[in-house]
Amino acid sequence: MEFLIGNFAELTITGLVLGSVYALVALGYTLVYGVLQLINFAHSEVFMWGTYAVVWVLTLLGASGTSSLAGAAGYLAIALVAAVLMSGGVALIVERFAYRRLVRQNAPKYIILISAIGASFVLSEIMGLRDKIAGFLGLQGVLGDYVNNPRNTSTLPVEIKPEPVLQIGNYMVRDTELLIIISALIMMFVLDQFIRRTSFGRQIRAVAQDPEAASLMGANSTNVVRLTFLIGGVMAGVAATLYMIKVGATGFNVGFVLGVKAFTAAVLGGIGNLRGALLGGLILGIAENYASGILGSEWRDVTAFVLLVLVLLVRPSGLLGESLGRARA
Amino acid sequence: MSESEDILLELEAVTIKFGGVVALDDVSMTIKKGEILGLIGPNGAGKTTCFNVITGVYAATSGTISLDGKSLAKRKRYQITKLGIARTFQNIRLFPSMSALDNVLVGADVHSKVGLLRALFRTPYFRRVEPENKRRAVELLELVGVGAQPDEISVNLSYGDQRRLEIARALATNPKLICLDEPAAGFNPAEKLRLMDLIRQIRDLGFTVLVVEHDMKLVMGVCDRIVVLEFGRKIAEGTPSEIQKNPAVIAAYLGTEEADDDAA
Amino acid sequence: MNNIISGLRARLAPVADRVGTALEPVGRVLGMKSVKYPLRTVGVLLIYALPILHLPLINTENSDFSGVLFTVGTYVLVALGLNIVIGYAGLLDLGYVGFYAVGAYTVGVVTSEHGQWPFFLALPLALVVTMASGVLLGAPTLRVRGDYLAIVTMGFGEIIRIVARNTDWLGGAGGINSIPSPPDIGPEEGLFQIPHLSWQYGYPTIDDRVTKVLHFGVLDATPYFWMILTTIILVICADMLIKNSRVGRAWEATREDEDVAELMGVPTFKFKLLAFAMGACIGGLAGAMYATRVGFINPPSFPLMLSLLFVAAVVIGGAGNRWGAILGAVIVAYLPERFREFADWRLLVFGIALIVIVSFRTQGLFPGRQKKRVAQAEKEVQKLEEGAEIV
Amino acid sequence: MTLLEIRDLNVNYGHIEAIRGISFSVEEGTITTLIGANGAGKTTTLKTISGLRKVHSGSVFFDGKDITNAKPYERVKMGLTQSPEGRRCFPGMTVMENLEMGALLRKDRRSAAYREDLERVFGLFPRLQERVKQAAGTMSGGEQQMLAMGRALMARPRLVLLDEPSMGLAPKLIRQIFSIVDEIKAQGTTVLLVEQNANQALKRSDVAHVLETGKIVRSGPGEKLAADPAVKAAYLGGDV
Repeated sequence: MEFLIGNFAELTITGLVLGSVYALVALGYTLVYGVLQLINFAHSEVFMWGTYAVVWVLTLLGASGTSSLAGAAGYLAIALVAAVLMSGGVALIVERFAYRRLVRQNAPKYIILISAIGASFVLSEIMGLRDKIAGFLGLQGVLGDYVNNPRNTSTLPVEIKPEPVLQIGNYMVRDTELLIIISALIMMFVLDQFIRRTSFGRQIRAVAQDPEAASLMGANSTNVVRLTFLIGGVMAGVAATLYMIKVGATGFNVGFVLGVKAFTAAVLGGIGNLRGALLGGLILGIAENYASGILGSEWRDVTAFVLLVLVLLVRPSGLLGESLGRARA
Repeated sequence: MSESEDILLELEAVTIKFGGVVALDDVSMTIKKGEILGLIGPNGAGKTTCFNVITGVYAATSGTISLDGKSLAKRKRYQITKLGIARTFQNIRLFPSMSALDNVLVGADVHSKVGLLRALFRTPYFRRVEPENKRRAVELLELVGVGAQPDEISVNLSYGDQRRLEIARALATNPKLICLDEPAAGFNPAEKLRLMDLIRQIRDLGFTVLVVEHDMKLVMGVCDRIVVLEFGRKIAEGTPSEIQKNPAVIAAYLGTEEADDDAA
Repeated sequence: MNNIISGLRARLAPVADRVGTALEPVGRVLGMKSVKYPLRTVGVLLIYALPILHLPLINTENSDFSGVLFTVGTYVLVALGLNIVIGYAGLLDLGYVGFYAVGAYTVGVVTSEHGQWPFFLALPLALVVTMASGVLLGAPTLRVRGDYLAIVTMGFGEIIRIVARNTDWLGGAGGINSIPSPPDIGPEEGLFQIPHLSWQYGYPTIDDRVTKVLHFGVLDATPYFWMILTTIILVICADMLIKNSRVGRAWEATREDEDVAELMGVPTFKFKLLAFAMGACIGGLAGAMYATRVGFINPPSFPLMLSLLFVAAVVIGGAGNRWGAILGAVIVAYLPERFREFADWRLLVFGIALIVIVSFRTQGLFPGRQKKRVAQAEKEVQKLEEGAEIV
Repeated sequence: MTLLEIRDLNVNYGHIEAIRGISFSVEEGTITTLIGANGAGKTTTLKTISGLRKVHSGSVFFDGKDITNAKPYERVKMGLTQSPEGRRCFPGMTVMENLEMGALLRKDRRSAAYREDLERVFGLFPRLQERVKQAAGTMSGGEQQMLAMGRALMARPRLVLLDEPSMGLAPKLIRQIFSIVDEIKAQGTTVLLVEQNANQALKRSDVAHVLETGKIVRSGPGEKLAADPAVKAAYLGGDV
């Protein structure tokens, strides 16, 4: 408890940083859920692939050593593009192979969930077996560093050194932390405007609210679903870049825990609601930090689940309710 | 025998609001024991809402509903069924992958106390109740005319058989009141005639029947009394011949001439 | 052993006859016709004999075959329990490993960590504790929507694991070791001994290996396999008795259309809770047996992955059909052991298999006859209604 | 000129034959009405025409082209829109957004023609103009009905399908809705109407068909059917 009070500012800020990443990943869950009422279990792997895109691009560009955030800005911008492309692409692949057929057939939800779980295994195992797969394809020599030790942690070739820029309470906020929080907020704002103002956004909302009526208006629901996965993937790509700036390392199995937390964040805020995802992510990030401050860090991972159960029991529709999709009792 | 002893179900000043919309507005009506009551009105008049509030799907915003003098308020839906109200559905809602017989058995199980242990140890109670329920279920299937294929899963039955199976399932709960929600929807004239016979037969077996239906021939032909709803309100009540002459009903169904003149 | 079988038969036959006459159609689906009894007995005997026959092709070369059979047995038991939850009652539980862990830990705590209870006394306690944990988890969460339930239960599985890791009373991260084997029954050298076979150039010869009956040693897993196989048979009997009763119908009705079931007088919440508790209890049973067999449990023994494997076993086998669930479990547990040389690729292949299986056989590999008919009907409906492209 | 032609249409729901061999056509510039009891197949017919249901056999022609297997959005593009039963407005969207959804496939969102259509809808339904920023879900049933119809007109359709526009509305509103239907026809849009309110609907239809268990049992000019004792009987159950 004393620890919590003594480090309140720090726990809050770092909680917000983590929460920003949760929020961006949560968007993917919320969007797909809003449109299809399905939990995209494979979304966490979409994020994981994004983190690898960041590592690979920086390796490819030959980045190395230690750098300040500003010094690495160019590299990071390219990495961001790569991560967005990678995550977006993987999300589209998931939609195509794990979802489309089953959604068309109107398969039971749990069947589609199983398919998504399968996709999640496939994506993480391909990453975890990439040396063997490369060997199988005879590309081991060419890809070399990119595929070695796939089951170990892969670190960013360039170490980004955070610099303190701003004092809040007794904590010096670092520039990386500020960047992450601000980027997440900007992305949220852009997405929110996109969904609200553009014709594509309107279509997504229309399909979420009433798919049959939407198709009477001429909405092509296959395209809408594809677009929804793509946007979720893009957001996961941004999240992956920010995550790598903060954490600097990734592994083939980082997706799972982060995915569960991001999903929790989405439910917490009200799944199907974009602003809810942001709110839920930030709350979860902070709550985890406080809980580990009070109870010890070994209890950190329980926080998400306990919070999830409590929220579902007290307020099943989440904090902000469901607004992208239909309101349900 | 006093009037009140004849009354099976009583709605008193029932109002239902959804959000700001009033779906039922101060509706009072009674159903007498052993009668066939028709509930009619244009689409959107509140028939289905009325039906749902009687069967416990919705709770009334205000007003009371009582069956045999017992209030239905605050009872769970399965308790209302146990109390003696059963229903069918406008869009057939059978348990699709269960056999016809099992569908009816689910209804018959209402009054059975078989739980885990009785099932596990096949107690004398179990051995008495389960075959008895099954026997009744088979009888009911025969009554409604689906007796020929008790093992067929219900989605594979023909449309008419599915509708009739729903009636058997509802009857299996041994209700005091059976509510039929548009039982003739999608039926051809011959099937309608058979359905009218069936409804009368059900009444003759001692059940009280509430029918919501659009087909006027059926309603006028089979009902003892009719209640007409329009726009959430009760606008008429009486015997079929009274209803047919009632100007308010004619207006609701065919639109008044003067109304047209207004518009023109 | 013959006694057990014939005893079981004696017990089952009148029940089966009654079920058969009372619910003849259902009996037919189960294939419980009396003519099939001799065949079935032979089949069951064969399964009992598997660990001593060491049949070529089936035998696992790189790992102890009876140990593998025991593992397969635990999966089958778990699948039977989970089939009640997912298949009968339609509740997607992604945290089933939690109950498995509760069963194992209960046995660990009372037989080793904090007591010296004999296993057969610890077992009923484990059942009670897991059943209670099922009710405890189910009571608040069964009211949430179906897909949320999946995530909440998944959370439960993780909470159990993390709590075990962080609680010293439960052995903390180190876990609980020296969990005793079940006490031997009969004399030191076993009630009697059964020799094993080995196969040379396709001919069976009697081996010098022997299995002591009802003697639970560390090396020979065969008695454990017999224990779990007997349990499985008992659970299957119970499953049949319950399924063909009001309880089974109530579960099915709830799964098919919860609102209508409620309107037909089924107290759906009560029955869902019952399914949850029963499933938990069987999962706990499997966990307890696992604990006494391996003698050592720790939090990483119960990863979330195991939950997903369990669910996959039930779903790819064909949820709702107990034989399908059993076959699914056998596939999921046995194939990786049989083809150890591909162990690295296991999860990848498994993931691909999941996608392919559910995409092309939404009913699982071995759906029940009823389900097959439903699938057929659905397919026709699909064909007629397709083209609308409604999401 | 024949705008829509249905030839020997059969539609099944699983084992249920919802439509059994229906044929009829809709002439350009007219109001055609389908009446019949619930379950007779009216809504299914409309859904089949707009592509939400697949046909079992038979064909649908629009403007001379076979659209039997066309996707719903392809039909919208050709000028065939629907105001569905139960209104089905997007509850979380504003009135303006709902109208914009109606014009989803139009590329001329900034043109004068688009503004003209918007003006036309607001002219028909002045109430909508007052509430452009209100969320559709919070409006009354009558307003939602107007929105659903206005939305269907925003695609500038050649044929608009109206499914039970008077359902659940007060008599005064019903009259208003029907006079708007006249207005829509007068402005040159062909109307295919499904109604329970038989008298009002028949009065203004050039051609009407009576459906019973998936078949057309009577056809003729609206006025004539309205006077037909059998039709009257079907709605009040007198002796036939």
